[in-house]
Amino acid sequence: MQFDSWQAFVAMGGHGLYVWLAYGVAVLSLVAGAMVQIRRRKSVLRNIRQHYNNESEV
Amino acid sequence: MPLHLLFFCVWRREWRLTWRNISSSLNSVWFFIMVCTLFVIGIGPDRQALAEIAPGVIWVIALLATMLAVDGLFRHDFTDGSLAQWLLSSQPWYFLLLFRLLTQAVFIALPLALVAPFLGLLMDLPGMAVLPLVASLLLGIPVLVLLGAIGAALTVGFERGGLLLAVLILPLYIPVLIFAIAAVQAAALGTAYSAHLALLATLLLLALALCPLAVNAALRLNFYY
Amino acid sequence: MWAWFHKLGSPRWFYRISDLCLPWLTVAGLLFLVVGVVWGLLFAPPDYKQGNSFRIFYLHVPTAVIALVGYYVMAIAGAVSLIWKMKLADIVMKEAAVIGALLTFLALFTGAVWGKPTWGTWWVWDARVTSMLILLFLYIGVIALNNAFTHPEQSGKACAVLSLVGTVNIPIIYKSVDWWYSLHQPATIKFTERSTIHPDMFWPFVVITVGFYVLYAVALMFNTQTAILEREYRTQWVRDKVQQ
Amino acid sequence: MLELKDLSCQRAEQALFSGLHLHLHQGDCVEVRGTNGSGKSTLLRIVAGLAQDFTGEVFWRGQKVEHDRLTFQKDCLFLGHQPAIKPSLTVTENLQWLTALKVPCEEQRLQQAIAQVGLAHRAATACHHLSAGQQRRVALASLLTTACDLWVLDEPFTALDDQGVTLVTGLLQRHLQLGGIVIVATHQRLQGIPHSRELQL
Repeated sequence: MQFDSWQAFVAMGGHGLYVWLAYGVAVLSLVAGAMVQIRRRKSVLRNIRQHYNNESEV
Repeated sequence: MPLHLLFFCVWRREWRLTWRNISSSLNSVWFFIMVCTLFVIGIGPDRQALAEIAPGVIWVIALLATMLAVDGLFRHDFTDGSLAQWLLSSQPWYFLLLFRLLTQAVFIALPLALVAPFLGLLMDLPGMAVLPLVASLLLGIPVLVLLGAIGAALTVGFERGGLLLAVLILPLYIPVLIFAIAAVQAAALGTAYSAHLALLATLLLLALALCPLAVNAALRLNFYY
Repeated sequence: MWAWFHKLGSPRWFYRISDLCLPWLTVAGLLFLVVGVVWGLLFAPPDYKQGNSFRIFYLHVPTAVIALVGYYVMAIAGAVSLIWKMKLADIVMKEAAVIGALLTFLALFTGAVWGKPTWGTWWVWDARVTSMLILLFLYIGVIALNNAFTHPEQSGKACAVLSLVGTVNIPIIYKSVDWWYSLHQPATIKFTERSTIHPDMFWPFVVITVGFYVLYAVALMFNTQTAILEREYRTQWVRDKVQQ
Repeated sequence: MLELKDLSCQRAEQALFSGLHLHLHQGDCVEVRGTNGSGKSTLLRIVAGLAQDFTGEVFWRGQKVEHDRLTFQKDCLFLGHQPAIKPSLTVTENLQWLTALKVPCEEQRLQQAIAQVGLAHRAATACHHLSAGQQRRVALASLLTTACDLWVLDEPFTALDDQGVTLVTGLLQRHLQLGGIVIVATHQRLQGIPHSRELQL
């Protein structure tokens, strides 16, 4: 372990802001990207089912 | 039909079309001059500052003027149906397109290259850099026209395709811009600039060889239906 | 061989295959990523000059590498869809463009954040970062062109042509930007070319890169599946799958 | 001469036509009939080689068109909705260009064709001075100056007056007698063409 204490780990030898900013934005954008795609999958499925229902009623 | 005859035939047609509505092809020259003066007004009349940025400013505005000129290259042909006849011709499509793009490149590059020395004067460009500036414009702008033709062919179906053309094509313009401005800046400092012009010439040859293929593929797209 | 190749192209076959391996790949990818990040953040030694801010290297370089590889994946998919008129390749290309653009943005952002402690400015016009910015513009160009068309087949072919033209231009752009950078900047340190890298720093980088590659494949497959459902909703196999 | 094998084309999720077979010999004329949006123009574009979004094959003189597109395009002339005329060019220049795209012919033949379509007095005027009907006649003049066996005409009668219609019918008759083939998409029945087949889409 490079850091002896939890505070040292967060402070990252003074560069904590930049390291956590980079990693934070990276994790956030990956998670956001995944969420967007999952929501897109759900809306596509909903539209398709709706289309099938309309077709079956006609 | 032998190629030289085909070239002469295409040249004569493009020459007539350009000459008969010369005012629309001169718009790119007015644009070039006006935006240069805008830059001078924006940056201020300090001669020393202007001289330093003159090559960059002149070339970037020439690039934008070329892009605006290239935007409507195929649109009129598409709307009045003559683009279909181009694609259905029995002449080899590669040379037909190549000669067309070559003549358009000459008709767009010449006016801008002729005006550039006066703009160099306007922006206090060192005297020895004027000739390399004109040479770099004569070598660089045809490359921009050839690359822009690909974008124009892709966006021929859209009325306001100009903005989309910029988004598609500007990244591809960057190498030409880099080599051309480097040539003019080297000349302004009095150092050798022939290497930069040689690189520009290679880009021109590469574009001449490959662009017609891409333009043909892109044009045939618009007749997908 | 030919039949196999066209079988590969059928969306239904692709959907079944990707359904099988998606869960495994996601788990493997996340595992690699977490192990790599923990290793890089906690156990790898700090850089003697840059200190701990060097740890952003483990994020910036993998995303940059995969962003560039992603462009070639997109161009190859475009070429396949143009030459063999394969609908699946057309969908893969469009999804690869979106993922690639996200990765390029990520690479640029981490690069900028990394530049602040090391050079004191948020944006440094280094050759590598500048060509990464142009790569982002190329991605944006393909996405803009894709959204401009109404018919999916037509936009597929147009994007294929543009991505192929982009691929021919990427080496030229990279070389000319390097040349431009060395022209204006006397040879200062290269941004990411770490000639000799300490093995302790190298292994977490490899693990993270593998993690990113696997997750790129997972994202591409998942998005392609969604696009297949969207486009093929009239076929019977989609109907059965959706109404299960 | 011309053979369409199992041609099918899909448009906006429903099939315009499918499994279409057509075999044409010298002197045949086909009228493609159908309501708007029934795929008349698309079929003509497929035959001419413009459209790509179709399945099936097109054979010309027993040979697949894709293999040697240039010779097919030397024999086939396509007239679309717009007359492919540049407004700022004169009638002669436009006709010269349209012919040069196929096989160039000498000046005297151009003037003769212009006279035949009734634009002799307008040969040197720019086309933006001409009416739509006259511009259509310039495009029709290219039928005379190009030695194409296959004519693919998409609504050639639009904007034409009565003399124009008789002129076109006359052109078609002579072309068929000389052993040419005509595929035409029109709304009005073709009078005076003896045995023209009809293709309903």
